[in-house]
Amino acid sequence: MDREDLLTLYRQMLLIRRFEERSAEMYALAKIAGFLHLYIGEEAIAVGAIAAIRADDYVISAYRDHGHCLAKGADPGQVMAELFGKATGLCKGKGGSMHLVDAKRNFMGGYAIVGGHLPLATGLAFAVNYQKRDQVVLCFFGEGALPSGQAHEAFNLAALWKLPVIFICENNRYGMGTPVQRAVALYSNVAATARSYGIEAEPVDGMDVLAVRALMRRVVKLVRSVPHPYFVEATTYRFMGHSMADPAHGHYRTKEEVEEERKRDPLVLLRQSIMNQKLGTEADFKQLEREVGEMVAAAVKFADESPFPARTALEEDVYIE
Amino acid sequence: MDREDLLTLYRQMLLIRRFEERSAEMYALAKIAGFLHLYIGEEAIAVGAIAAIRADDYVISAYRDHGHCLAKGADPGQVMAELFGKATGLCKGKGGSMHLVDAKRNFMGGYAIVGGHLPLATGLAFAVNYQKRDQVVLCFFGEGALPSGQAHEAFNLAALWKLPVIFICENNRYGMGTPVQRAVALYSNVAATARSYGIEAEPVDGMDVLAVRALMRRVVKLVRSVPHPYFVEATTYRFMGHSMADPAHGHYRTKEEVEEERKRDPLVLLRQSIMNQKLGTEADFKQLEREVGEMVAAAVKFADESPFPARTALEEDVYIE
Amino acid sequence: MLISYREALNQAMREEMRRDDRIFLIGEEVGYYQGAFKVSKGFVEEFGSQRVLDTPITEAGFTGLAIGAAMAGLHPIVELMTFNFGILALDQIVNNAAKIRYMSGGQLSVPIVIRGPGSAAHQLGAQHSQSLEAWFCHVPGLKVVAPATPHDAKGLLKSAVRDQNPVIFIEAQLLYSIKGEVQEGEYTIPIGQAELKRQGKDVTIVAYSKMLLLALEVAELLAREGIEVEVMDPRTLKPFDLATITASVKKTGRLVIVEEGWRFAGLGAQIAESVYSEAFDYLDGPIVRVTGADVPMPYSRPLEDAAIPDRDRVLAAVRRLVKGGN
Amino acid sequence: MLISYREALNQAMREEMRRDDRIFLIGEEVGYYQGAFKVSKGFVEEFGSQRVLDTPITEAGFTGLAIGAAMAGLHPIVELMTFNFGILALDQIVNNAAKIRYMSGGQLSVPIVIRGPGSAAHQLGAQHSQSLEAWFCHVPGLKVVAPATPHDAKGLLKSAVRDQNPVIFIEAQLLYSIKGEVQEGEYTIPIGQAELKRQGKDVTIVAYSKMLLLALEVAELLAREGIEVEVMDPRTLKPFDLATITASVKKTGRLVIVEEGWRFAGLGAQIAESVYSEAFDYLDGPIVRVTGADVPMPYSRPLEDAAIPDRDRVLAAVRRLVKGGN
Ligand SMILES: Cc1ncc(C[n+]2csc(CCOP(=O)(O)OP(=O)(O)O)c2C)c(N)n1
Ligand SMILES: Cc1ncc(C[n+]2csc(CCOP(=O)(O)OP(=O)(O)O)c2C)c(N)n1
Ligand SMILES: [Mg+2]
Ligand SMILES: [Mg+2]
Repeated sequence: MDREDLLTLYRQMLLIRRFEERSAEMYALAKIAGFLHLYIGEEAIAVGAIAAIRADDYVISAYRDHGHCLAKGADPGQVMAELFGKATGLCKGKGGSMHLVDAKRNFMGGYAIVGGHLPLATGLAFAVNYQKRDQVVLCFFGEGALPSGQAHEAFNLAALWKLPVIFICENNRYGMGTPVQRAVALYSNVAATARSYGIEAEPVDGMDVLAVRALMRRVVKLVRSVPHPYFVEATTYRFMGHSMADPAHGHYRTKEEVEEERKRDPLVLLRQSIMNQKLGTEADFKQLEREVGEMVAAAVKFADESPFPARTALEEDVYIE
Repeated sequence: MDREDLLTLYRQMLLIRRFEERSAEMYALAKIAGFLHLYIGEEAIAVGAIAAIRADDYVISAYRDHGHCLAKGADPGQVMAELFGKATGLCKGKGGSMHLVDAKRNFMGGYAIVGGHLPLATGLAFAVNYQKRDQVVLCFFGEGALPSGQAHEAFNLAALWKLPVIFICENNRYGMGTPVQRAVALYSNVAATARSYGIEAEPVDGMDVLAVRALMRRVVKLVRSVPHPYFVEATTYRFMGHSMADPAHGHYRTKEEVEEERKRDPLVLLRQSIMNQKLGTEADFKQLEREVGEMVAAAVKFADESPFPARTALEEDVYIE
Repeated sequence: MLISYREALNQAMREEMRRDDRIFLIGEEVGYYQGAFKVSKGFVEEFGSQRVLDTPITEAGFTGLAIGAAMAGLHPIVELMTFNFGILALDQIVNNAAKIRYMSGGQLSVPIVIRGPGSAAHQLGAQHSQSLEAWFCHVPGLKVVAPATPHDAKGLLKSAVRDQNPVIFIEAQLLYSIKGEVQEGEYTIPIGQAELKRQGKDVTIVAYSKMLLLALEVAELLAREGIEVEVMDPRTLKPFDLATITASVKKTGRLVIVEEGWRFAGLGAQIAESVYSEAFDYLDGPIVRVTGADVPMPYSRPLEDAAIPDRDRVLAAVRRLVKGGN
Repeated sequence: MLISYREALNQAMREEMRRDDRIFLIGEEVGYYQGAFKVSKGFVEEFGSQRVLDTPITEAGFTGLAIGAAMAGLHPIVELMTFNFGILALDQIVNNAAKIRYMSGGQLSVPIVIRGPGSAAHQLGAQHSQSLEAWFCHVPGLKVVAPATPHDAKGLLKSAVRDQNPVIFIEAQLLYSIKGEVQEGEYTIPIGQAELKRQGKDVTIVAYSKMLLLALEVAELLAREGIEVEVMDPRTLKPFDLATITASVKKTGRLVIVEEGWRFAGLGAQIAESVYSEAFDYLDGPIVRVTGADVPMPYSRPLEDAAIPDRDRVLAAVRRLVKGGN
């Protein structure tokens, strides 16, 4: 492992972390509204997986999408402006937190109907095969989507037609307040779901960015060379509440549980590993903090100073002429 | 095996067979209209399975439902009158072939949206558990419903909540003109679908009424004593076209294939077995033919002579007061 | 008794569930989480997890399950976390709940309440901000209720639960915390009855769900200008109490309909068409509709504000109508 | 060229697929079976199974797949075996196809045609006999087309396929075998234009899809009584060509709208409301709607006949309106 490589991964995770922490503050200041679902704790999955693909590969996600969007290279200023509902946002303020899209980077969107974007992902992959191209599609979703019918219809189509889509189940053990044991009948063997469609499935420690990237590099290579679907179960934990309205612990999970899980913070794990290998110093991390801090501050400033969309924007973009 | 028992099973299958043959004739005469999906070739499943349950157990089916409805004990005259759209029909002529219901026999209906009745079946089973009763629910559906999202949502709920529902997949290898290989990704292992929910699954020869009944007796006993779902894959073949508009062979399957499969006609198989065991004679079967023939003739006569619903029936039964 | 809309719903369900143990509540997060919007607070404690069921994210599945349970004699209350997700259960609602009684020639019935918030809250974006009542109202076999006040919410929910037919019961996130006077003790409000919410003689406004509050606010403001607005709340959208609404229009000669949903083919079109057809000769001029804009709901606050009827737009519409020169 | 409606659709798709290989056809039985109603006859032979795709019974799945493919630059034509099954794909159609362009601030687009038969055929029963155009018309971001003649079907389907927006294209089982003159060679008909189908001065009938044929039949009969009916076919239901319809009503002063779907909150309500609001002072009396009965479709023939507008009911409605005394 080389130093630059590891620090780059760390920096990407740090950007997502600090970006979201600032988003939460901006939410408290009512600069951001609606639903805001933070990805804090799960950064290693987006960063590790997206580090394994090409710029022209497709990524699609659910509503907890800031991490995937930033990891795919979106400009933090435009993302923050979108959260602020500003005209300079990625989607001109029309999408919001749950519907980030960065089409020129093939980040095909965040979607807010649980399970609903899995068929879209198969469609992106279908288009790749149809056009005889060699992109792959990464489709991120929570374990809460596993029981949904749309997910299953997508799995079957992907398997039947050998579509190059990698389904990445971010299993953070809860869908809102519902633990996976009360939602998924065979929760102890999520891979069985994929395998019942003849889709190969593998688990990975979603807190270990290197493990995620290593697995994904292998999987992406397989899928790119001979198109077919793949299923990855990345086990993880969301450190925050489901959305800003939900406390980090309470009804459905204890403070102790959250604290225990926080010990496996993906940023801390990578940092320790870098330090242990003597590939980075306190000073390096300070420097990264400073850089990322500035980026995020600049993003907030950009968002804050940007204008709201004009009233005339309301009727625009409904149809193309 | 005793003689009476076997002849009764035969007689039930024969009733369905002759009833449907006459229905087809009545369709040709335009006494029956709309979609008419014949069960011919698959009789052993309904008869074998329903022979294994109590009168107060629930049965629910898809649109190919004449067999299940008759096997559950519905009056052939009322069923035929329903197909004729007469006021004396099971559903006063409002349901038709695809929507037979005989509530007093707990035949809870035929449904025409593929996959749509599987959630209903879980609901019947839920009610059984809720009321601390010990009925079981038999839910019949074609293999074409396996990919549908609603089926999967039902499987998961049934497994999660340990509902006493037995899913009976009538795998006749085609959904309209689509062979199962082109519809179900892991068609060679349909049981894997159920097992991915932790639901036990077993295959059975759906042409062998005794095998079906034997398996079902075992399964029903299990499910009745400790409520939980079960999955049975009954392999079978539809001897006729998908509906009256579809020829028995053509685009999607050859004449030879149909002829080959017809050799395993469930009625012929049972008859041979009875004869081989010397438990019945030519005369017995002639007698059964006569009796059943008369029943069906009476059903047709009843249907034909019954009045159509009055115009005032149109607005009735939309709401209960 | 001054309580919130949320509390009114809670009381209605609680009283009914105490009365009849065939009633159960099912939906996402209704149990241990107490409902995404805390409507079922205390339920799992009181009624247990056999009668208050948290489901996986399977709207078609659990709605269908509830319909099946209703066919077998139970009385389910399905909570849709929001009606946006109800789109996934439409096949069950339309093809099964609404039709089973008819298709079976009256043998089966489906006594079920399907409830949850409709319409937009604040900046939830396009997939989470829809008013779909027009769709449900189109379907024979369903009843559709959309109360605006805690009092109506309680009385109508109790009636809905006792009804033997499938009832779609549409609430609103932005109403949950609003308080109002609720009658003490046991009461129900019949499904199918509109209510006069404010008397007036110059113009009638028909508005339901949270748009009612807007209508009342506007009426108050216009009273200061000497315009007396009569505010009618249909409360039940299907079956629609046309007689009561028409009587008001015959008196005032003018009608403004306020609805949050999309304009084209919205419920207001039907209300207008019905009133035109019953009271054509009494109308001084065309009926005016103030509706949501025909766009997917934008996230950005100023755009969202522009997409939803507000005080100024309703004020302007009423003034224009009353002062003529439409 | 005298061809059937089915053949017109077949030609339109075939010509477009020859022109542009980004176009593909996907749906249940569209390939080897040639379509449940044989609309795609010869397609798999000509275009191969890469462009003509038979799907499993997964309306949400394959419609969503097609939407995803459209986002990536392809132009799918989704055949719904019937629009009844489209209910299962509504989440994809409404939350994705219709909104993705808007939510992305114009970055993405979804050029897709979703087509298949709507409305009742003969005695298919409640779950297979529905007219859901009012639902689709309610949704911003969708266009909705419902041609009645082979000529319109061909020209409009070609336009739909070339449109960059999602288009819902509603056919009818009972139209497929009906023949009509179709222009030779390449032509398209713009989406959004109503057409005068028969000139008259006494009363306007607006009717679309198979109800247009009923309207023309009635117009013919009434001509013998000296009543001159003007028949207008909107052809596109969204965006609705109100100007053309209104011009006709201003001329005749009377309007009858014929629609097969359920009455309450049906599309006719919106058409009526729009016309009232544009032409109030030109109307001699209330607009009359002849609609499907507000019941799930019964199977029995006489009941089904009673549930769907027929010649006698349209005749009676027009006569009553023209002779006054409504
Ligand atoms: C179809 C649908 N039903 C319900 C919801 C409400 N909802 C939003 S997020 C969520 C939980 C999803 O959990 P999971 O998929 O595990 O993702 P996570 O939030 O854990 O990342 C629910 C129920 C929704 N958005 N869509
Ligand atoms: C949701 C839905 N999509 C499509 C159809 C049209 N359709 C009716 S039957 C059928 C094939 C079903 O095959 P299968 O489930 O195997 O049952 P079988 O006819 O073989 O008994 C199809 C596609 C439907 N009724 N419902
Ligand atoms: Mg989760
Ligand atoms: Mg089959």
